[in-house]
Amino acid sequence: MVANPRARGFLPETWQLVRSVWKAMAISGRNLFRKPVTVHYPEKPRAYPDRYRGLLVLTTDMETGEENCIGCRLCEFVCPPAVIKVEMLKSEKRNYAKTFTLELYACEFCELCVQVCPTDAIVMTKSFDLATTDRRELLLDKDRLHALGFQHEASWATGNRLRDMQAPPKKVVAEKPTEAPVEKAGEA
Amino acid sequence: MVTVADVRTRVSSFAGAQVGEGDSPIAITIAPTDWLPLAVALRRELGFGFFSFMSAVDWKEDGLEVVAWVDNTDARLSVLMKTRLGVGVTNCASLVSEYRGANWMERECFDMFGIRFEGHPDLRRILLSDDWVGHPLLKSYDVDTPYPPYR
Amino acid sequence: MAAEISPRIKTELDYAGAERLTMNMGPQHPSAHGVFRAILTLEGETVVEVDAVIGYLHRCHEKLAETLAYVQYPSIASKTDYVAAMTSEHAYVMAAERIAKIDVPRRADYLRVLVAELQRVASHCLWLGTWCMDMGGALGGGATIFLYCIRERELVLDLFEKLTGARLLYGFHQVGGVRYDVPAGFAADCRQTIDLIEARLLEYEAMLEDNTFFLMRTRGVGVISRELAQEVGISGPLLRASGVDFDLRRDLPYSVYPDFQFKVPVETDGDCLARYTVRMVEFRESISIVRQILDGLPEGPISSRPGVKAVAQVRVPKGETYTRVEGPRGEVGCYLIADGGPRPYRMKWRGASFSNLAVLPFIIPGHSVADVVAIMGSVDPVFGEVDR
Amino acid sequence: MSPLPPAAVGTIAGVAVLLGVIGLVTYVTLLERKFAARMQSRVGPYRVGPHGLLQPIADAIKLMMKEDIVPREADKTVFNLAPVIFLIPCLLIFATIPFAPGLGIADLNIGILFFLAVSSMEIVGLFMAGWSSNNKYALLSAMRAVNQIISYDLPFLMAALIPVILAGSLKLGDIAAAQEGLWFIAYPVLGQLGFLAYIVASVAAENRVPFDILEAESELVAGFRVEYSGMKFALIQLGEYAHVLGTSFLGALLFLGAWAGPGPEWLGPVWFILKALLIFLLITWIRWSFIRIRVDQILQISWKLLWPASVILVIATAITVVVRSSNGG
Repeated sequence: MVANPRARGFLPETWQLVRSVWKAMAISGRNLFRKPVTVHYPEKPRAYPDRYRGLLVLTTDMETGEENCIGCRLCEFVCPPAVIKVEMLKSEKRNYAKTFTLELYACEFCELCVQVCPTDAIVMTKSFDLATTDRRELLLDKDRLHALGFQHEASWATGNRLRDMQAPPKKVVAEKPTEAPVEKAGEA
Repeated sequence: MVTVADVRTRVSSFAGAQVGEGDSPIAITIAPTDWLPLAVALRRELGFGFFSFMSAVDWKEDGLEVVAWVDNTDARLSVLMKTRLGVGVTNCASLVSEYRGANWMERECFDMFGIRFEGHPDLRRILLSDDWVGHPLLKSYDVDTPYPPYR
Repeated sequence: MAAEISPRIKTELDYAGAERLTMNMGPQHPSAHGVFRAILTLEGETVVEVDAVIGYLHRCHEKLAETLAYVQYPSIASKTDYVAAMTSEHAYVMAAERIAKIDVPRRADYLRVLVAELQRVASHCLWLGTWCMDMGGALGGGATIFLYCIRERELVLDLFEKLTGARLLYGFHQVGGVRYDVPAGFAADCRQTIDLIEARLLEYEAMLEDNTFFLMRTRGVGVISRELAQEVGISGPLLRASGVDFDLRRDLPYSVYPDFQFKVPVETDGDCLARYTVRMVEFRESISIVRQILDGLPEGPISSRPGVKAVAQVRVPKGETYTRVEGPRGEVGCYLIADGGPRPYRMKWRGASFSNLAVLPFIIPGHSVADVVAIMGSVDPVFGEVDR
Repeated sequence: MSPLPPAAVGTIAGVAVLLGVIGLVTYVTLLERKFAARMQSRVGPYRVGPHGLLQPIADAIKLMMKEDIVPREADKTVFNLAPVIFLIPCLLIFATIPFAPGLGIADLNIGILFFLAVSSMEIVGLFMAGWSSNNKYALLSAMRAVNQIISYDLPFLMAALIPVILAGSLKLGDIAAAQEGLWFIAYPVLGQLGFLAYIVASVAAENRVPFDILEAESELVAGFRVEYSGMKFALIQLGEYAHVLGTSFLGALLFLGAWAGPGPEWLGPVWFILKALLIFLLITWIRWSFIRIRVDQILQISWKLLWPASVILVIATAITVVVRSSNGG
């Protein structure tokens, strides 16, 4: 395909020069009339796919208004850069998380914590502008995570859905209808 | 074409060389003294010209082990050369005279394990800064070092 | 550095004459492809000696691998070669599966090959773009081709974003299979994207192929001989451009590669132009493999082990293995020694760019500064893989 | 005679042209960025002002406000003087270009000679900048600059001579007038070849891609300008663009019949500026379509290809003019 003949001699070489000059400029010329692909970001936001992995938030159960997190610290152990720190608060019916800190500046967005969480408490959202002027703001604590949960739209991937998708052959769980009746994750 | 049998017969001539039974890599464990002669035999006589990688393993009390992987791309054969340096021994023969690719690999082994390779043109740290103390990949090098990760 | 310079070049350089100028190329240099410092000793414009300084991006992945479990490490493995994250994870996960003799369902293997080949297309797009940018200048024709290639690469990253949710580092592979299944409508988007890229390839070639300026800059520049190539252990497109017909996907097949037909391009002159030719053919071969996969994607589960539930979920019995994967830059290998616990005992990562870069001090002397940049671009090193 | 003494007319006209040129140069940078952006399927400056129209003004103000760093080891006087010496010839070349039959600062009868002589003076300022900033990259780029611009000014001279021979006068006004009926580019064979040689030589003389080894970012970071910042950098940038604009004005005048064009008489200067911008866009189009070639290859092209070709071209035009005039009478 590229075994172009070694153009030797004055005339074939200049002819090759002229032809290649014309072809290259024709391409960039033709591109002149194509629609530009860049989008003016702040005004027109980009369309995020369903499974987008953005900012991490803690979800609250819609009906009871209670937080989902039971402080089981599974996410703390599975997190490769160990950015999550949880303290469990034991109480009679179920446990709660006394404190839940997430160092967002070291998080790698690998979504292992979401996959491990038994109660879909921690979920990733479709928000992607995480820039702050001060590093300390990126040390998210529990109520900040809950507040963010209400602000941003959660992405499709929650713990149970991810585990079902990866479920081994034995119990082939019928794929739940994708539009679950009530979004368990906090809805904006 | 070189076959696995040729490799086995040639290697059996080295004293104290054990050859593993599998042949996807032909695992050859050899004494440190025959490290360079084995490489020479493999490359010149048996045509193992492709030098894939060289590294080391720290077996805690049993001392260090140097590992190298060479390939014969025409016969699609691979050899995993291993040699136990013995407890507390940290020097080994260098393969740079045979495989020029070993130059950087050996510098990395020195950087990470502290193995001094005799015959290496300029053995200095390649990945870490020159004033780094210690060799990180040794099991004795504890994980939380004085340099706290900046958080 | 006792670098043997071929006799022809040696005679030219040995004149006492002008004193030598040592110049620093990097680590903050527009064409350094990341953090790499070349201390060039110049006589006039020609380079006499190169001392490469690497290690600026060293995070000690091999020590990390001894502290992270089999479940956690794949998403860290993708950070070694961050331009082709899928192939790095594939190597690590396959090593653990081979020792523990875990079988992987066919659909998972097909998905792994699908993402690996899409990753090769995206990585070659980035290679062509940055190489032309190096040779052409940020305020010139190079930038035009760079932006065309980035425009195509973004399409492939959008596919990965639909599949996994992330654009660059995915954590897609897990021991025993993969974590994400193909969403609805993915196959249609995928076909549309690769058809568009194939059409755009013709445009790149029209701008470069028998373009006299391009040929002037690449023909006969940075020649790597067959023996030097094998001796230093360079692999992938570089090795095939120097005349060695060795492709891991075909010669030491892993995963489901035997199911697909694809051509392995081999050139003999080993210069920048040969490397360009090999990679352009690989572009098309990867696209044809993706098409073959989309036609024959089997149904069924995507993992033979339950989803990640706890850290110590995967335990690999005692044993060691070395798995090799054909990444866009060459052979990515993972030499794993397991001791039965949830964490590997020792993991040696063989980055393709580490050996590809090791050949530079042998081929650069005798070239001019402009050629050093062209050779660096054609070697296409990624420094996450070099420094690990 | 106008009421004002001739000196006053000269200065006012000079200041007017100077401001006009600086205004045009700033907006030409915007035109180039928009044109290049469209070619690379992106949008180009969009934020500052409606559709990015205020971008050049923002750039100018930014450069003025930027801190002006002089490297400690640099040779201070030469370092500070270099941008000025680089800028003067680039603006001086507009003196002899008549924008309309009478409208021009000084339509010397050796107009084109003055233009070419002054335009090759910029190399002095450039070399001073490269040498005095005590930086290896700048030094290398200054060395390259000297031999590239000198080796391309000769073919540039030859290419500019062709219309001169056809028109039979050095005066720019006469050359433009001589093209009344037939633009020199439309001249059967010699016109097209002459225009081609002119464009290639001018692209190389202003070290634009594919001959821009002067400030080859990937090798020499920013070439001789690497140590400059703030207002000095703006002066060098202004000088470079003014030089490109000057050459495209000259090209429009020599080959495209300066102000000839349909429409009433006073539309002449508008046609002239449009043609100049057309040539400028052609140079930009070339700039964004090719990759750069090596220094020794550039010199090879100049001495082995362009220089002999342009000399043969000039001889051929001379012969045709003599033959035409002898039998044409």
